[in-house]
Amino acid sequence: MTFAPSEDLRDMPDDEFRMLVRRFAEENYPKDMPRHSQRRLHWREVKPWYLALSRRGWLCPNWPREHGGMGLSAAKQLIMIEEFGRHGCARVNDIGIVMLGPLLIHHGSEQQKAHFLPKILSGEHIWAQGYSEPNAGSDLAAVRTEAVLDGDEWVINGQKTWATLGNDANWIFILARTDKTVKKQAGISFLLVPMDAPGVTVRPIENLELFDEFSEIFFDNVRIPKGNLVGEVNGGWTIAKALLGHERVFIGAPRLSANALAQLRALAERTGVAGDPAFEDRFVRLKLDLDDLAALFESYVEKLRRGETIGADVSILKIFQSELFQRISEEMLQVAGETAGLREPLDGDARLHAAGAYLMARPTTIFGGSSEIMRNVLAKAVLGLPN
Amino acid sequence: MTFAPSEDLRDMPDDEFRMLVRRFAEENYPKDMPRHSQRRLHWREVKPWYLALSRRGWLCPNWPREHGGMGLSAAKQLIMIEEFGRHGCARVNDIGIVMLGPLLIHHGSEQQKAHFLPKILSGEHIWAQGYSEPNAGSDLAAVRTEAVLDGDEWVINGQKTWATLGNDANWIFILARTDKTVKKQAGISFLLVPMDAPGVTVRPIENLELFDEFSEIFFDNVRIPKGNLVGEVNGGWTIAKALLGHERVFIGAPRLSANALAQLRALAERTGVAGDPAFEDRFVRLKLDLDDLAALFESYVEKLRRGETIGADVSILKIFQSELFQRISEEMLQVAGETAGLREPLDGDARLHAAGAYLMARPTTIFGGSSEIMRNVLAKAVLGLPN
Amino acid sequence: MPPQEDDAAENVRMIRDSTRAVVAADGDLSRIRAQRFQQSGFDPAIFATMAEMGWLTLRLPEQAAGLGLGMAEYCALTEELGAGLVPEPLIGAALAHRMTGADLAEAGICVAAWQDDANSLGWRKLRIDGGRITGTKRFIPDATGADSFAVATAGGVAIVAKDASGVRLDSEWTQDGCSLGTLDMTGAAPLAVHAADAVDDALDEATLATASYLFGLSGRVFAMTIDYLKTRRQFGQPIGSFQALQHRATDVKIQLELARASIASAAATLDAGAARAARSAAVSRAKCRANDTALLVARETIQMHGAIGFTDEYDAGLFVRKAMTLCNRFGSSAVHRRRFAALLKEAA
Amino acid sequence: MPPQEDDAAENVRMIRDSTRAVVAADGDLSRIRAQRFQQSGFDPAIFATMAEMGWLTLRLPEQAAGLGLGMAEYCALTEELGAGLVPEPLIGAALAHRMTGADLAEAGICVAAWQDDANSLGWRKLRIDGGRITGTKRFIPDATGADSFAVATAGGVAIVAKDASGVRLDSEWTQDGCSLGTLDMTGAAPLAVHAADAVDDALDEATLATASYLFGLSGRVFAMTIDYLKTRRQFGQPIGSFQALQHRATDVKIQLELARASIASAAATLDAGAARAARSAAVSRAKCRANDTALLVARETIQMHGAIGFTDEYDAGLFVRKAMTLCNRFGSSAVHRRRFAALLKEAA
Repeated sequence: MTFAPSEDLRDMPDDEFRMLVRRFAEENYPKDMPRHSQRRLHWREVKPWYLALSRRGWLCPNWPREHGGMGLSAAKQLIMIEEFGRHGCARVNDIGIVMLGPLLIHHGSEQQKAHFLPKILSGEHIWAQGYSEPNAGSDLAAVRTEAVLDGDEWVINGQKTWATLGNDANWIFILARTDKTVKKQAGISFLLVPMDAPGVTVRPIENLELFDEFSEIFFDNVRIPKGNLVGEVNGGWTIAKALLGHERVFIGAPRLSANALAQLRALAERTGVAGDPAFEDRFVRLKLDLDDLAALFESYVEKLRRGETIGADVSILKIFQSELFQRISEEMLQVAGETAGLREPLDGDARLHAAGAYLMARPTTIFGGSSEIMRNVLAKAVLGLPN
Repeated sequence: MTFAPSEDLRDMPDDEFRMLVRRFAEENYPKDMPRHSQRRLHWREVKPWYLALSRRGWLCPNWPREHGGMGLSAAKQLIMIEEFGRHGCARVNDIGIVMLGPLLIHHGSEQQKAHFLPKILSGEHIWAQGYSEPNAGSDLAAVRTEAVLDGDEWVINGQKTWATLGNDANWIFILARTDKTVKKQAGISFLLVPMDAPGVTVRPIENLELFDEFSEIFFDNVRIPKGNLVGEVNGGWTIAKALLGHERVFIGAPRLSANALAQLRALAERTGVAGDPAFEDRFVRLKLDLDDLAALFESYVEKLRRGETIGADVSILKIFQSELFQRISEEMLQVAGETAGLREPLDGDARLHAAGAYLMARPTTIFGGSSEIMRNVLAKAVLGLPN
Repeated sequence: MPPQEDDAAENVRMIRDSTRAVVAADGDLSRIRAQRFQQSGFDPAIFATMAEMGWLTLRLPEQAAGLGLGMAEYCALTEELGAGLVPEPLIGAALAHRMTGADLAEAGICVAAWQDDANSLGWRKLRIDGGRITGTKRFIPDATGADSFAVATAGGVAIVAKDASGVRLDSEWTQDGCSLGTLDMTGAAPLAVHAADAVDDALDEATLATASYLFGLSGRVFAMTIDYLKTRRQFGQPIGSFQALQHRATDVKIQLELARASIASAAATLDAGAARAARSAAVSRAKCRANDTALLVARETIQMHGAIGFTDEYDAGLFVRKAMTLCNRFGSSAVHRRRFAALLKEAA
Repeated sequence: MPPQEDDAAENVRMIRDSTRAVVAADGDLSRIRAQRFQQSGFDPAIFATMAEMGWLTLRLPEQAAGLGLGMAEYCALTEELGAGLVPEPLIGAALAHRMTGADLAEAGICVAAWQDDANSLGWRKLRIDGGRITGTKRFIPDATGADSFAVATAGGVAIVAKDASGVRLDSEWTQDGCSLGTLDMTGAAPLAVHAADAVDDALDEATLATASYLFGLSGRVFAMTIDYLKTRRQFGQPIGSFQALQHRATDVKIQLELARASIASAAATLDAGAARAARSAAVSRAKCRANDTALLVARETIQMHGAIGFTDEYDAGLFVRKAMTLCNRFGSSAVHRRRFAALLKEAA
């Protein structure tokens, strides 16, 4: 497997870049892969697109060029997201790209960078995230999975859950407790675990879309080399918490809601509800919400363009986007009438799938920081309300 | 001043009773008094109606007959409320009738009953309620007004606030701290204070309706006889907290919302918004809410009729009624268009007064137990959620 | 308490007790889970038990071999079935009997096929020409498991056997693991034809029974959610101690109590024999409340459970999927608000 | 950063600073309170200061003796005035100038009289016949304090003196202590008549400026509420530590940030000279958000303050009353949703 370093596109004008990306998607997105899929695809399905991106050197727009990324500005990264979304390209298994890569680049040893980054770029390593546990959901620092140093090896015991596409991954990074005597945030380390190590078991979990999106991962006396620790011993919490600013912007992008609103319109036309004045008034409200969300989103992107730092208030985007997406999907259920509960899309048209949209919208307010946790944070960090 | 004991109406069929009440209102409600007034009336304005009720012996439908009341069932009391509301009769200064009378009947000494009850019936004593203080709002047990026994007298120092129509009253009952060494609920006593006692000062407070509905009342070394204590020393909290079940039902009666919805309809007709399908859809939603509230209210009245006890869940009525009233009044602001902010009713017609309704609806979610406090109580007492 | 009230309350208690025959008392849902997406989506043996208990004809008068029960009893029954997510097509079968007023035992499992279009309560499009029917009925719940259909037409309610000539049935799975059928008839000859006089009343009753089923499932899954709030710990305390969740749980409770009152008052309105417009208005009102409450409960159930609420293996999801499937059956809230508004206007 | 952007940001900063001339820096509202329900409801001396600063003609080009400022600057100005609840009729007077494109100094205090009916943005009903006007203009803010009116008619914008023959002005108090006038004209002779070409644009701009005024007052009273939540104690802790209030305060904050972005993007759309439909759609969108946000803030302000929030002597109420008065000025949310929907359809 080889991959090409990307041409340097950092100085290309945005409009030109957009056209380039659009053409690339049209020409290189595999013709036999699903477009506009409502569910995530598995590695076996999405691999050809991953490799096409890899060959062009476009897999990691967010990484610096010296590590094999494109080194793009947030604005250009957004253009790629938009254009791939426009073409309906499937999302690849991107945890290594979005989460682990940047983390290793900041906190990994030279050896770790040299070993792991190229294998992400080539598709040899597909990563899962091992943060959540059955009793550490919103309270992430409550991890119980334990790692004990035994000679030159860490011995890991415990359980992780909600690993997205965990059954596709061959590596997982985890937070593990390495000191039980200090306060909970201070005794956590960040470890890299090959999933073919003896003692690792994966159990896929079906979600409400009847899709095995998540997995539970069990660790039973799993031994890994001492060198698979990233950063300092007991320094894992700080590493894991540092999210890059622009990722916190992108997670609030209006794309999901915009797609859903287009689907709502299509569904209303299909079921004859379009034109009903009460529906149209509700539709306009949703459209106004979407446009104002887009305006707010643009104001953050503008800040990124100007190189300003993004504050905690950025989570407003994610809260509002995810809840708007849900409201639109709930209106879709209404509009669908008797067809609301159908398991498959109407007329086989993926846009006409009220139940699918309804279910797909549910986890957006739960994962990546639940709306409740985000409101807690906003209340304290932005409004300065007391504990 | 004399007053007649009422004829015994307890066994009269409800329909017949309703007609009797209706005729009484039509014939006896003073012709020169305002009907359907949005604001409370002062004693000087409402006195003729108070006395008319008193003369007929109909002032205190909730009191037992032996104390000069009508001894009516909750159902019949509701009929009186409904019929007086239908005619637009003003609400009288009723704190003595609704609050103090029943409290004295349960907890007062024979002497207190004999002295105070007749004076309420005759209109000689107009009562104010002295519970709230500037730092004891929702947290009512945090009272700081102090009463110290000095010989045969209580000496009172402190401040009460939000006394409804306090500037009309010549007596006030208060909660005062009589023991600072115990936990806050356990050191409170219930006292009766004449407002013409030296050291009592009343300061009216204008509300947002620009009406002096509330008063602050200051106590500066006010001396009252020892016998003005109701119940036990330090037993005031229990007395004050015991609200009669059926009053907790009545406070959630759909009347305010029903009136407001009729006003919304009239206003929509007047401003030409009626018939707009988006408005009509919102109107139907409000109407459905009102009808379901009425159904729920009826189910509680039915329980009262059957003599069942009413649980903590009854506060659902008050929460939903007050919030529905507010939603209706907010729709009135919308419908009023450019006239929304007018200080006086449109065309001099009290029904066409969006701003008036909007303001009038505000305190309903604050006084008598705020919606927040009531939700706390429901969560714990009814849903059993933990502290 | 007048004696009739006593009787009604006693009947309601008895019918609730009787559902123990088909609803696991301990709330176990393993049968329900296993049944999903299998064959017809329901168990004919359990349906047969329901038939034996007389539930299919519970709304027919005793002289017509029915149980002669009121809507209060029928709603109590479906509330219990909803709490247990019982998938067998009781409402569809009882509707078939109520529309025809007949004992349909010879037609096997017979369910109603009344609906002409989505987002409409209309049922009068088809006609019977020369004793034969041509046309389509849509959105027939559990059609694959039925032997025959009570087809509502402008010319009467026709009993059409599934295996009759000129009959074609298509079916799609619904989110709850049951199915919706489309019945195409081309010159199909009915087994029998009954007068259509009772169809409107029967549809109102089925609508209200469905509202009560939704209320039953909403109440049950809300109770599960409250239990979860009491036991699940985060940040060192049960999540049910967080005030924001307490207030939202209270908002759900308020809607549930409104739904309970709305359904009970609609049942009472029907049982009191009020005028047609008043009956339909009460039914529309109750269906709106039950729909909206079920969807509110569904949303909060998933959100309050967090990640586990979005897994299929956790039982709460079964309720969510049933709510999604039933919320628009016999009319969405939009459809019923429209009907309620029209009746309101008529009355004014 | 391109130099134009720099200039705009600098202009915005300067205009915000300049409002210190009429807005107390410490948030003191005693003048505002004292002004209410007095004479015209505003202070002519302060209005004169505003005129001297050139604000009345800030939207006119420099060659027409205006300041030539963009909507970004105008919105920054009204946002500050809103935060200070400044009652002087800047928007009405600036609208008069913008509609006519003229220096109206000789007409004294001249405010726009454009509106024909409630719940409509229509302004073309009146005509000028033989140089005279007969008819009525309604809902004219602060009319009692004006010397003349810029009357929008199908035949041009006429400057009509209040004391001219055939002119009659009636006025009513509004909740904020200002007034709304009704102007009846019977063969009134205007002082001058200007072309009406700019009226539609001018109205969009005044609408957006009003949205920004509402946003300014919403932000200010929300800050007061947050302060109150931090200091007011109940049950032994600051009420702002209660999670239910924290989450609701966050919901208000979300709407405020949406309003900020909506208004800024509408101002940018106007300043960029986008097509008419895009401009009007952006303005309608911003006005809807500002209206709804102001009313949300008003509701939560009173509720979170509790009893004291319902007293007139506490300053929060001044903001609530202003929100009630302005939320439908230049169109309620319902009016603007309708316009937005129509423009959306046009664009499709």
